[in-house]
Amino acid sequence: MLVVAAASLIQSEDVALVGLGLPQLAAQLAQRTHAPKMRMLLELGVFTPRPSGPSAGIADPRMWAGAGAFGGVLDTLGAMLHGGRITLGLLGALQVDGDGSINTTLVRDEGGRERRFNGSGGGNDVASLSQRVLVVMRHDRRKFAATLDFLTSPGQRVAGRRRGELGLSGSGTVAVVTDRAILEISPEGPVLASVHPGEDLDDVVACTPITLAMPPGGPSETPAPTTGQRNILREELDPDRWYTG
Amino acid sequence: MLVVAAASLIQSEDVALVGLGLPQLAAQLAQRTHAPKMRMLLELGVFTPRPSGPSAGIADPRMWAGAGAFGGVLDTLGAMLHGGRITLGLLGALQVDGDGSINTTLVRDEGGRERRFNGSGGGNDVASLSQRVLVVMRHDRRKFAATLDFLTSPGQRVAGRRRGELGLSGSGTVAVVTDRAILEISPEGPVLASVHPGEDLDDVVACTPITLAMPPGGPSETPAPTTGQRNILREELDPDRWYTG
Amino acid sequence: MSKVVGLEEAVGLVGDGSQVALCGFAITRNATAAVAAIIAAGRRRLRLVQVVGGMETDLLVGAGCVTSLVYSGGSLDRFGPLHSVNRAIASGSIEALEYSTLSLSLRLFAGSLDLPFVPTRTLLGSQLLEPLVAAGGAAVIEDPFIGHPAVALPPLRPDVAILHANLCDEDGNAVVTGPLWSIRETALAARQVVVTAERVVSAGSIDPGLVTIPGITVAAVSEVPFGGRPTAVFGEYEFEASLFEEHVAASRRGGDDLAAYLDRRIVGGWAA
Amino acid sequence: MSKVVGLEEAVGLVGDGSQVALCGFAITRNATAAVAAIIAAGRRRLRLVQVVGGMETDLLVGAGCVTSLVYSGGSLDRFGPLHSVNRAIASGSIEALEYSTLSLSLRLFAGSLDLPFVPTRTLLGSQLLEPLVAAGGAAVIEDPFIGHPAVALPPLRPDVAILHANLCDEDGNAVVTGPLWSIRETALAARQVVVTAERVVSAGSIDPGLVTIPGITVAAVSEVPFGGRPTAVFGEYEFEASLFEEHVAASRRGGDDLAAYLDRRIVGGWAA
Repeated sequence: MLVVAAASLIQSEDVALVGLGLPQLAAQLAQRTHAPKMRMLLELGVFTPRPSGPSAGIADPRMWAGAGAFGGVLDTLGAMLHGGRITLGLLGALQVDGDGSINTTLVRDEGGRERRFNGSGGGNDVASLSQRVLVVMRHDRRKFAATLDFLTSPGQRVAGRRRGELGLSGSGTVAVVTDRAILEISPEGPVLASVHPGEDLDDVVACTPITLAMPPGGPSETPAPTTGQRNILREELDPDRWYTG
Repeated sequence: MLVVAAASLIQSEDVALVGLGLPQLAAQLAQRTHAPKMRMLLELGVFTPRPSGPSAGIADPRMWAGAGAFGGVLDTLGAMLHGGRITLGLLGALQVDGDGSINTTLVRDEGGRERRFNGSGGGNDVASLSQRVLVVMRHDRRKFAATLDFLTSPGQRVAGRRRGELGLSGSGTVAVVTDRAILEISPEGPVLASVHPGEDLDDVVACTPITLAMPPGGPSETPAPTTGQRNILREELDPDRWYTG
Repeated sequence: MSKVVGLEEAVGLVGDGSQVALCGFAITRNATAAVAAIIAAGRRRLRLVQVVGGMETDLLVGAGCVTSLVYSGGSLDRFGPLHSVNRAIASGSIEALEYSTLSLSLRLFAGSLDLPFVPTRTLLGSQLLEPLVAAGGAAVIEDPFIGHPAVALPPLRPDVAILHANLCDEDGNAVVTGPLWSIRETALAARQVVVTAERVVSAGSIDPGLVTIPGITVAAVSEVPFGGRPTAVFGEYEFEASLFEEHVAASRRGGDDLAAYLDRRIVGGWAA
Repeated sequence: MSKVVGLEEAVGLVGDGSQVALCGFAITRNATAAVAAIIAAGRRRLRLVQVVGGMETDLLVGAGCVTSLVYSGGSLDRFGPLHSVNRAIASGSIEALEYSTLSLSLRLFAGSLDLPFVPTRTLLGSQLLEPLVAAGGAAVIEDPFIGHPAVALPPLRPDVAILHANLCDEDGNAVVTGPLWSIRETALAARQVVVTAERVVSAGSIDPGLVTIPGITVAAVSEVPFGGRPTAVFGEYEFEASLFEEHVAASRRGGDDLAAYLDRRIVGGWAA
């Protein structure tokens, strides 16, 4: 459901820089369904791959299948992203705040001890320079924070300052897609745009500990995955349920 | 003689960035005789070619024969030259001054009218950033000037300021080699180090209208070309006398 | 999806007044067929950008299509200088902004990534620098880390780059063999890229490791065998000395001789 | 003239305290054989530089060879994080300076050309920036042309880069197939480059158009078939999941389990 909901926000015209994990699956699914012309890039230097099966991550050569060209980071994160040619960044997150800023570096327990994760990689670059960004992550109350344990990648605002004032380009995070709901990040803050079929609205809100606005008329229900989408995910893209377990 | 004299100043340990025309021949001759390990680079992205015959210039693919690698300007003039790895620059000149600064852009006639030539190309870069530079050109009194018509490429000083003060690296031009003599450029100015066999010292001085110091004991005679050197030049590198006419 | 069009349509991306980046170098890999099509289309007021000028530059300037040129000089190697370019600059009929090869390549590199600028140590002490600073094409700054002087070069993003490749697929993935001088920086800096290629093949049939310019940056592809003649195209054909001699003679004389040469070659081309 | 030496001699260019740049990326193209040889040689106080860390990083840190790490993060893709690295940073036993992938690649690009610095718009607004500024690894400046804020990144020039290539000739001309992430910037920034390669061939037998790293920048070459196992080397072999699972389990547990794993694999290697 998470992957299907994220894929639905990807457009056929997008030039998408795709991060590790769930974002890969969402991009692959969109490419295989409603957005066949969507062009995918991987930061390590892969242009327009069309992978047909599962992979262990962006550094797994199976993810590079069907690529039109290989290059380097100065081409993908440089000429394409810093050069203003990436319409969509697809990123995972450890934690996200109401501005759509992302933490992928570390979390602190109540005693203040750090537990470290993957760091930025190209995530900070993608968040800083894409025209728009989708965050794709599991819904867990610990993953929503009014103040991030570490602000790896800026969203629409940082400490109240808009990204344009900071010198950044593009819109920043426009939506956070989880396995329970879609949160749109508006200039005024996060809006609970839709909840997924079978989810209880109040419970979703209770599990989203950031200040959340409601759209006029309340959140809609996210369209359910089609059988075709399910089959592609289960049979081709993630048969061993590495990501969609 | 010009090419042989210039070649004699190239060392087997040199990593040389080689300009259009006579510099190419000098580098090829040195590589074929006393400096077999000398590594040549061409600005357009050619690493360590070993051309065996004549060519129409650095953009003639025959000059790229035997290359170890191809790349671009950011590799040759960038990583190698700006990166501090070029020990020797070999350049031609329209005009040279007593500091070894070079004009390859334009000359003005007595009426002040401009006649334009090839411009800098990579010449300014090579002169600005090589550990040392040899200028290779025909001996003509109009080619020596106290003040250049245009200072394309800096030598050891510009308007009295040393190149280190200007922010440049390396020594700048250490010698000007012509078809009549070798001028060394010392920190104090140009020194007539040697005149070629058969040349009249006074006439050479008269045809070199810049303030010229003499070495202790006077200029030596440049060693004459060997038969082997002549044969390589005449039969292999420049059989049609494009350059050594 | 295919970007393959005829040559006339491809060069249609160049309009009057466009800033056009050329990718040839002296006597090698000039997009002469594309340039002839631009001249034939009657384009005017072009603003050229080219790291090292060659035959394509001399043709466009000689045909009167050009108002300005940003370059680092150029020549036709032993065949001679760019007479039409040199005469136009000396007479003031075009404006020239002159860099060194590295500094202009760095401006294009900055353009390709849209970096705020790129600092370098080259150009310091040269008479090239002052007119560049006056025109806003360079600034002398201090390194914020160690305080040394440096030349800041602003990004350059031409409207259209024209490249003659060996091989290209329908999606624009283009293969250039041999040395690359500033081809990648120039193409990636441009907002649109037009590729002419000796051979155009279907999407997916080129090894992605051999691709020089990713198709995602390419707007139009046209198959033009011998599209680089009479210049040398590495892996395809050598330069043709007699055609360079013809060009240089006409370009040196200018006037009616140049006009007659252009009339003959712009229509007839240089292919055998 | 040949630069070909045994692996032990090649990694002899890495001394105690050297700043060593690694070229692997997560689970792909790690120079595991070279890294094992560095560990076996007992090197200490290494200062690592790597754009995206992977197995080679986790091995060197886990073996206690490292005092500092300049990187932009890293992982073993779905197999898990770099446990030894993360634990060492959290406990303070190594110092880490963290960039983003692009910003660190630009520092290495600046190093490869010895540019005074390179300015960028990335990193602005991130908590990554402040510690970088404090450490002299970045500075916030104003663009001299339009006055916008920019992050200036100083050049980084490691002592030695270690790269596992598919193919290399005796002169060091090295071929890397597939995507190149920051391999070229890293190798060209380093003062010396050590290449391990699946196959070493005689000088002159590689098409110069296929060469990724020019031999002129390479100090030593060593033929090490399967020198990247268990990571994936594009064009050669896939990654081996069970060996990653073994690594991650040992690295997560640390202590005696990690020591036993290192004892076993540093001597025995990962090849089949």
